[in-house]
This record gives sequence, structure tokens and C-alpha cells, in this order.
Amino acid sequence: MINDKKKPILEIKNLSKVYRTKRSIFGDSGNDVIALDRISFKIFEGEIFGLVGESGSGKTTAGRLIVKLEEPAEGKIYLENVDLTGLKGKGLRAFRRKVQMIFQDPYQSLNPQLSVLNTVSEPLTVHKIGNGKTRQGLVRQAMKSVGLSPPDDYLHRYPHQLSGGQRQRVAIARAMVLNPRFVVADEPTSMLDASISAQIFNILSDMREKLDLTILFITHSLAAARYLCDRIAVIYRGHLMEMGPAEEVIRNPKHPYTQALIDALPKFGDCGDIKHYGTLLRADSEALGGAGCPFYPRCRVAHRTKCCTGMPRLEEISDSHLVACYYALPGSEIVTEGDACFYAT
Amino acid sequence: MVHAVKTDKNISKRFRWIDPFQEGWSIFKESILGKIGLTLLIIFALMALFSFIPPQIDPMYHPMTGVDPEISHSTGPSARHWLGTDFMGRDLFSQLLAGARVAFMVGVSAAFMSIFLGTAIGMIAGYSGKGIDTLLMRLADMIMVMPTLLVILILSSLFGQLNIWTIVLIIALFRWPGVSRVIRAQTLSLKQRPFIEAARVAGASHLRIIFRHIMPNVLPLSFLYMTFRVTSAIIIEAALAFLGFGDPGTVSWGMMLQWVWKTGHMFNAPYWLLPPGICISLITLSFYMLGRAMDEVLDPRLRKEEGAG
Amino acid sequence: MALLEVENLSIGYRTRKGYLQAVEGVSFCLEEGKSLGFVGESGCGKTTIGMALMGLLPPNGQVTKGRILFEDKDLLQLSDSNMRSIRWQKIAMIFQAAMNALNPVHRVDDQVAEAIQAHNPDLGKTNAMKQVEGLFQLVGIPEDRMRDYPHQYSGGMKQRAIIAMALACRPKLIIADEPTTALDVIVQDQILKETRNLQREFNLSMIFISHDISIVADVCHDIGIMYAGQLVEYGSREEVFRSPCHPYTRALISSYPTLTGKKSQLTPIPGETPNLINPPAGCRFCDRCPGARTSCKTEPPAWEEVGPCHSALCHERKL
Amino acid sequence: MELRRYIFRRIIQIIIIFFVILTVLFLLFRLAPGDPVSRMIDPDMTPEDAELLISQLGLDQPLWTQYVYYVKNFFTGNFGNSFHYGQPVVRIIGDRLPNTILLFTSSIILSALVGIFLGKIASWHKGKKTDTWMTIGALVTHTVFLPWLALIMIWVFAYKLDWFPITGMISEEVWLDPDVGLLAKFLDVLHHMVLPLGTLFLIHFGSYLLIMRSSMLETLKEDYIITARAKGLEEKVIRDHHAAPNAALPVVTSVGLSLAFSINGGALTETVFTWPGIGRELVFSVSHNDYPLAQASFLLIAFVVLVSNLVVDVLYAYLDPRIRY
Repeated sequence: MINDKKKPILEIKNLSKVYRTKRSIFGDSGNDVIALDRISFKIFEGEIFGLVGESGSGKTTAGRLIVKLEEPAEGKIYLENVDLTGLKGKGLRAFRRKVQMIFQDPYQSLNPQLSVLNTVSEPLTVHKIGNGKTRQGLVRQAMKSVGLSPPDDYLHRYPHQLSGGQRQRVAIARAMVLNPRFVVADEPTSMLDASISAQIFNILSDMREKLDLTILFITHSLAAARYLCDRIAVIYRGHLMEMGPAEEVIRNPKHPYTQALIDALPKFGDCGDIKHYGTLLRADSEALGGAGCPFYPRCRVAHRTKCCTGMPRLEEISDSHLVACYYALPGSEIVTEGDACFYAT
Repeated sequence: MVHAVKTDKNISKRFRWIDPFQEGWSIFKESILGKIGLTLLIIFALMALFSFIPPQIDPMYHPMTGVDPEISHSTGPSARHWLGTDFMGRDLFSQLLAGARVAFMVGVSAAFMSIFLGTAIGMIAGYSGKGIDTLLMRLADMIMVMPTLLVILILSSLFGQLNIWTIVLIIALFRWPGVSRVIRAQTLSLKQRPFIEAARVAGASHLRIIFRHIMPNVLPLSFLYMTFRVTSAIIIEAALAFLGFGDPGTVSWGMMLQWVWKTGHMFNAPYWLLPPGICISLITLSFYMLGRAMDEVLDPRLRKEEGAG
Repeated sequence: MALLEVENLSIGYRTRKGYLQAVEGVSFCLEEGKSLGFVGESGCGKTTIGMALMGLLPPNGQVTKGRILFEDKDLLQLSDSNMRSIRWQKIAMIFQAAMNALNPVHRVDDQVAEAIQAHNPDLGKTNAMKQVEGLFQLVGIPEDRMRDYPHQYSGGMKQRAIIAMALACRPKLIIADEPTTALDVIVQDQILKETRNLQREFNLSMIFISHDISIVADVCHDIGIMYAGQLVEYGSREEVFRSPCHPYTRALISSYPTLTGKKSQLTPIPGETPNLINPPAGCRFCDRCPGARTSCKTEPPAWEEVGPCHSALCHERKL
Repeated sequence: MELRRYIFRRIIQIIIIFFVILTVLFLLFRLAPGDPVSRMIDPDMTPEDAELLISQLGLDQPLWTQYVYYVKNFFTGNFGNSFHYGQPVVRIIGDRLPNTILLFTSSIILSALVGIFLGKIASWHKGKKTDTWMTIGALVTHTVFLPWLALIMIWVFAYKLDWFPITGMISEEVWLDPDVGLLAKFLDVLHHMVLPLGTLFLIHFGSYLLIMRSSMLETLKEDYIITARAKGLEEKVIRDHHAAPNAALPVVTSVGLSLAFSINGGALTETVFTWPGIGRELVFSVSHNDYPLAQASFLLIAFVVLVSNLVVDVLYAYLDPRIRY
């Protein structure tokens, strides 16, 4: 596919983010939440990269760091080889033109006091692109491209006069009007009905074709990621567990957590060739703080000492398929129940 | 996709902003409280307007300096003095009219100032967060635990008699924290809302975000609080005047009450005791009712109630 | 004899914008020990049906037509106090937002015990608590967490507590309204599995309400597809999914991404759902339907048997 | 035990706030136009006594030293002598404080309890006559001008009907008579308290009623109320056990937030009824230019408000299990 170009547009190196809970001057120690723990990956030009994880896995944090809504605790983000950390002034403005975000909840991501025209044209106004007339032209074009046509029917409406799907399309139009290079889509369909979701998926995938766009698609659904993405990465409690071409990761998951995710998905439609892995313990006990693999407490195949002392590194096991698990590496494949150490609570 | 639009295509594109206003007005109209409040307010406004007339007719109707040459004591209502006269023979009705003017003046100007301060400080604190937020909110907490009336008492013990504008200023300075807490909370929750983040991602500056995205969303709340601040300002001024610390150059309802109380007429001059008290109570009531009716208009939860699942 | 029989149920809401016909002419029946799933998009009336079965419609909502026969009694004719004794004892409910379904200022076990004691007033507090213990064991909540407050629970545990509560009086029928919507896939899977096991164990009848077609497909014997306040297709799971008949059902299935099959198959449904304050005269789906004819716009469709246990509300007469 | 830590933190906060108030008052006093010395010195004093007082207060020293004196005097309870009473201010204040606390706390507690109860009833009958009349009644009593209401109460119940004494807190004949027992004395105070308490109650219960009503209406829309209904609980149980406790929490908060405003009303009530409390003393001393007394009463009132705020917050934390500081 597009992968053969292999020109990275975004590169993330050892990215960490810690949320400090409020502390008072009298020193009651809050619990710090590690949202991301030294993750690294690259996104290639023109691809749709899926970041899949459950709530609290850090997937949204990663997206927010990339669009600079938040600053990382550690690590670097490079967009087209420009370091984003500490970007200010002119550099930041140029960056804002290139990178946009689509938010999860279209009911919250549009200002109720602004009309569709004002919402979609805001990025143009901010970046001083064109004048009143040419701006309207660009807005109309963006709205047509997300299927809000004829645009005149929508331009002067307010968000409360739109349905959820229409709102999300307005939000996409707002992101696209600047003709960005890179878009972070943070669960853009989780608040929408299934039939509307499919519309949004198709709009995103059209956009990529037409505008030569790169998209980071953040989702909790492996199925949606499979449908839309070229490559996916599975994230769990701030760690990347597995990364690779979408089909490959879903057909041939190596990490017990990915396997558990696939197990857990309700089987629907034609599912003859989906395997059942059974890698999950029934009781999910609390996470052990410390150096071990975060999935250790729930993992059926984990080794009692090896897995709870060190987090395995993300390593390539086959062509561009990376896994962070001791048992997925060539030579240590003991994913059979006989050899695995049973950890019972 | 097309069919959904057809129905309101012929509604003109212009004046869309008027929709929410009309919707709000229709909810407001249904509220009995709103209607009573508005009617009362119009009556008081007319009183304030007409307060200029009596002194024009005859100098003895001047609320402050006018004295009926024929009587120099308190008398009951008569054709000459519709509500009677006070202890030195001044016309109570013209005093009552003048009191309406003072009440509006004090209430609206103090409320406006404190709302302006409260909104600005609340937005700044909520939006900037961290140190500035803590500092401003500690200041607000501190002022909030100060009983305004007693503070003004202490100040007048230090600075002597305060004039009406000083009183208004002090009321404004001490009544903003409540507003700013509400506005700050609203700003904080708005700041979390993705549309603010979307504006940031689009590259909007902080000023643009504050004025374009946050302010339009907090202003309705500010206006709501303004009605409540008007009542509290009127009450504080009236109480101050009642205790004898009002501006001696004005005739306010509180001062009328002080005179009836201090000159020992309260047991035998109901025509003097009742009108100013009723007026103060009703004007605060009307602003309060107006506020509650507006609250219903603004409360989005109330409208959500009818959404069927 | 069916446990629950609903005939021609219509429910409306009075709103500021006008009268909203949320549910119209819905009929179905449910046997003992079976489960029935309602699937539809938000605002299609599925939650309203659940609330009507419990007799818990909001004050502005009203059943305008139809009957709800439960064990041969019409629930709509019952007095308030009779209805109250049926609630939870015969029909229990698992709520959509488990997060908010527990009262934050009371302890979880007290809230479960309360349900038991409300229907067995003679049972002492200690006996009730013993039952609660058993229930919590059943759904897998550790004993030392029983006396916690709801905010100390994770989402999955709250949902488990709600399930324990639903089972408290050994009801015949449980209505589960989006029981797993707020949960992650793995927890959702566990909860669904447990629900299925409990259903089998206690021979419960269940009504599943969900927007997620895959969950219903996973759990239910019979399936009802709802669109814009109407039931548009009804039948056994196998029939409905193997040979979907109504164009909406077909569209719904094909717009759902799966882990298998070809990627290009995802076809979205164009357009938006109609406004229920002024519903279209004919078929409500005709504006979005690929095979709609002009007559679809004006004539309301009628129920059509398409199989032994399978019917659809469509003008198209062929299977 | 987190709660204990929270209380500790709040106490420190109160001390800081109090210091700020103390300092601001000091600065205002020195910066205000006019001679600070003459303000602190009783015009009737002999020059020798005045001399002594000036050195005692450090008024002849530089500003910074004066501040040190001021703080030291404050902590040793040396507020000087009241001009009017000719007694140490501390003694006067100590006398008045219990009276204020008695009237103030009993009125707050009474009006909060009644307000919560009636608000619950009103919300339960939302839209019906009971609700309409209760709401209107609450609005009217809440917005009525307090001193005027007090005057009307006196006029009607003390003057016309002669049920209660017009002013004061005790009857001299009862308290000076050695044969009268404690119970009779107590009843005498109660007799005097009815009107001021009634006035404060009427003013305050309305706002609590309105807050409780709207908070209750909010609560009744919560999902756990539907759960409770679905469980087949009696409506009364739902109202009293599930809705009311949650709905009452905002009322507690509002009690805390409105304390400062309530104390204004307290001072006015004390003044009209000549209830020998601190509020009245403050008003009295300000109108008689008795600065030492005014300053001390103000500081004490500020202190009372701060502490009651703390009490309310702790009460809130105790009532809401979600709050763990």
C-alpha cells in the first residue's frame, strides 16, 4: 500500500506524560497517574494510523500531546523533523496550520454561540487567510467535502439545530478547512450511532485519498481500526503492547492483551476464522505498581518473576510487526498453557 | 441528507441569533414570577421618573428641604399630602418617589460594577489557572467572609459620613466574589469543553478564546447574577441608611424608616412606617423574581427534561 | 403461554415543541427463560419501551394505546401499589448509566438490602444482609468491598452490583437497558458472559436494549429492530441476521465494522432519522431506503410474515 | 483521618485570613484622615491617663513598632477601654458574645431545618398549589426588608397584642430577684427571644426553602431515583431516604456561603430589638465614635464568621461520603 513510501511525517520518541494529582503545601502526597510511559512510534506520510486502547490507556493523552494541547513530561515529538517541544510564536503558528484535531463529542466540540459559518471559518480568520469572500468560498468547499451540501442550508445554523452526525461533519470541516497535513481523530464516532459512524469513517478515508492527509485515528474499537487503518498500535496503561499492519495484528495477534481484546469482542456476522485465545484471567486484580509489565496481573501466560520485574521492550518479531512481550519473541514462544505459569488470585 | 433541511429552508438565514432570544422570551412569558417581577419593576421605574415632578409643583414638595409652612409635625394622609408628612412637615409621597430613584441608582450601579468586576476576575482566574487563580480566589474567599454592612460601618467610623457614591463603590468592591466564583466555575468547565480546545488547535490566541468563546457563554450567567446583586445592593444601602449612616444629602427609603423609628413615631404613624418598608421589600422582591424567571430561561437542564429517550 | 405479551403499544411525550410519538404500534412476546433484544439508534424509542414495561415513564410521557400483559395481567390497568409490588419482585431492571444508578450517599450493600426488604418487610436486616452476601458472591464482588460507597467502585464493579441488585428478589423478567455501554470491551465481555450464565441458572427472561447490534446478536434468542419509534423487523436471531429482510436491518448490519470479512463492505446509511414530532405519513425509512418506491412515501407499510418466526414492516413483499 | 488533616489546613487558612484582616484594619486606621491618637483617646480622659494609653498603644512610635504593639495587644486581649462604658473592651465583648451566638446559631439552625423540610414538601408537590404558595411565601419573606419586618413584629406582637416584651433580652425584675429559679430565668430569655428569633427565621428560611426545592427537583431527575422507583420502594421512602439527603447537601453549602450576609441581618435585628449582642455593640459604638469597641467587635464578628464557615464545611464533609479531603 502506501507504506512502501516509508517517509515518516510524525515521530515520537520516549514520550511520557504524568498527571499529578493536587498536592497541598502540607505535603499529603497525591497519587500521580502515569498516562504514558516512554512510548515511541512513527507515522508515515499518507497513512491512517490507529491507536487502540481501553479508557484510561493513555491513547487520548497521546493525541493531545501531538496537537500540543498538553506538554509531555519527557520525550520528543517531531513533525516533519521539527521538534515540537517548546515550539513558540511563529513556529507554533505554522504548526497549528499543519496539524488539526477532530474531537470525540460533537455535542461539546462546537461552540453553541457560533454559527456553522463562524465555526468553520475560525481557523481561516485566526491564520488571516483570505478575506470575507474567499473565506466563505473555502468554507463552502470544506463543507461540501464532508457531505454537508448544499452548504447554504447549513452555514447560518447553530449547533443546537443540527443532529449529532451533522455536528461531527461540521467539526471535520473545521479541521479540514486549513488543508492540514496531519489530523488527530480522537474517537470521532464513539458518541454517534452505528449508521452515522460509517458515514464518518468514509468521510475520513475519502479525505485521506483526496488531500494526501495523514491521520492518527484514536479508538477503543479494534474493528473500527481494522476498517479504517493501515497500521495499528495497541496501547495499555500507557505502554505500547503491539504494533503492526492492521490486518496482521488482528489476524495474528502476538500480545496476550491484544488476544484478550479480540476474545472480548462480541462475535457478530461471519466470524468463522477468528480464533479464541483465552489469555485473560477471570478476576482482574489491581495493578501492581512497579517495573513489571502492566498487563501482568491479568495475564494468563505471564511468568511470575520475569514478567513482574521488567517491562519487555517493543521488539520486531516479523516484518514491521512489533510486540512487547517476552513470550512473543522468536525463541521464547511458549504460549501454550502447559508451560505457562499460572497466576491465580 | 436533503430532506432534513427542506422544512426550514424558507426560514430566512438572517436573524438566526434571534431564535434563542425568542425561545427564551416565550419561556419567560410563561413564568408568573417573571411577569409579576417585571410589572412591579415598571411601576418602580415610573416612580423614579415621576420623582422629579413634585418639587416642580411646589417647593414644599421637595423631599429633602421642602417643609409645609402650615404644619411642622407628622400628620396623616390628606389631599395636600397623599401619604401624610414626616416629623418636620415634609411630604412623605415625594420622599417615597425620590427613594425609588435612589434605590435604582444604588442597586443598578453597584450591581453593574460588581458584576463587571466579578465576571472579569472570574474569567481571568478560571482561564489562567495556577498561581493567579489561587491568588484571586483566596482574595475572593477573604472578601466573601466579610459582612459588607458591618465593613461599611467600620469604614464610616474611620472616615466619617460616606456619600452615596462611596457607598455604591464599597458595595461593588465587596459583592463581586460571589459572582466571580460562579463565573470562574463556569469558565473552568468551559475551558474543559472541547470547543475551546478546538479553538486552541486552530491557533486562536488566548484573548480570542476569552472574548470569542468564553465570554458569550458566561455573560448570560452574569446578567442573571446582576439581578440578585441589585437586590443585595439595595438592601445594604437601605440598612445603612436605617442605621443612620446613609448619605445625608439623599432621601432613601431606608432613611425614611430611620426617621420614623428614631423620632418615636413608629407606634402611632403607620402611614409613615408602612410605605417605605413595603417599597424596599417589593423592589427587592421584583428583582429577585426577575432573576428566578431568568434562571428558568437560562437553565439548560430544564429544557433537557423534555428530551425523550 | 408467554410470560410477557405486548400488543400494539404506543407511547407519546408532551414536549414544548409539540407532541412526540416516541413509540408506535409495537407488539412482541417473550417466553419464560428466553431473551429478546431491541436494537436501534438513539431516539428510536427502545428505552421508552423498557420504562413503560416498568411503569416508570416520566411525567410528560404517556401510554396512548395498547396492552402489556405480564402473566396474563395488564400492567397498564394495575393500581400504583400493585404495580409497585410487581416492580423488582417480578420485573427488575439493569440501567443504562450504571455510574449514576446507585445513590452516592448510601453504601452499596444497604441499597441492595433495601430492595429485598421493600418486598419482604418481615425479613430482618441481618437476614437480608445474608442474602446480599450471597448475591455479591454470585456476581463476583469481594466481600470486603460490600460496605463501600458507590464512588469507590470501578465501572465494572458498579455494573456487577446493579446486576446483584436486579437479582435480589429473584424476578421473572429482567430488562437490561444498555447494560455495558460505558464499559470497556473486556469488562463488557465478562459482564455479558455472567449475565448469560445467570439467566440460564435462574431461568430468567431478559429484554436487552442496546444500540450495539453485535451485543444483541451475542446474547439474545429473539431480536427486534427498531427505527423511528416503530419495530421494523422481528424474529429469531438466526433468521434476522442470516436473512435480514427490512432494508434498515440490512443497512444496519452492513454499516457495522467487524474483525473479519472484506474491508470494503462498510456501507453507511445516508441521511438522518425523521423527526418524531411530525413523522412522515408513509414508511418512516423511505427517505433513506435504496429501494423505495413512490408509494412508500404515502402508504404506511403493514407487517409481513417472511418466515416461521420472522416478520418485517416493509412494502417489499419478497424475502 | 484525612478529615483531621483538612481541618488543620483550614485552621491555618483562617489564621492567615484573620491576620490579613487585622493588618488591613490597622493600616486603614493609620491611613484614614484625621489624627489616629485622638481616635483612640477618650475625649473625657485626663491628660495623664491619655499619656499612659498613648505609650501603651505605642502611638508615639514609628508605624512598624505600632504594628507590633497592635498585634501584641490583640493577642493579650488588650483592646483598650470603651469610651462609652469606661470599661475594658474585652469585658464588654465577652459579655455580649454568648448572646449573639445564642440568637444567631439558633436562628440559622431553625431556619435551615424548617427550610429544608418545607422545600422537600414543595418540590414533592411541584406545580401544585402547595408548591406555588410555599414558593411565593418564601420569596416574600426572604425579600422583605429586615429592619422593617422587625419593626412590624414589634408593632404587632409587642405593642398591639402585647404578647412579648418590646426590647431587650431579660427582664430586670426576674433576674434581680434572688428567689427566681433557673428555669424561670431561662423562660424569661426565651420570651424575649421569640420576636428577634422569629424575625431572623422568617428572613432566612425562605432562601433555604428555595434552594432545597430546586436542589430536590434536580435530585429527583437523577438515575438513582429511577432505580429506587424501579425497586418498588414507597414514594415516601424515595423522598426521605434517597432524594432528601442528597438534595440537602447544597443547602449546607449555601448556609456556609451566606453566613457573612446573615450576620448583617443579625446585627440589624440586635439593634432594633436592643438585644445585647456584638452586632448591636458595633452599630452603637460606630454611631458614638467609640472606636476601640467598634474595632474589637468587628474583629470578633469576622472571627465568628470564619469559624462558623469551618464548622459548616466540616459538617458537609461529614454528610457527603464522596468528599474525602
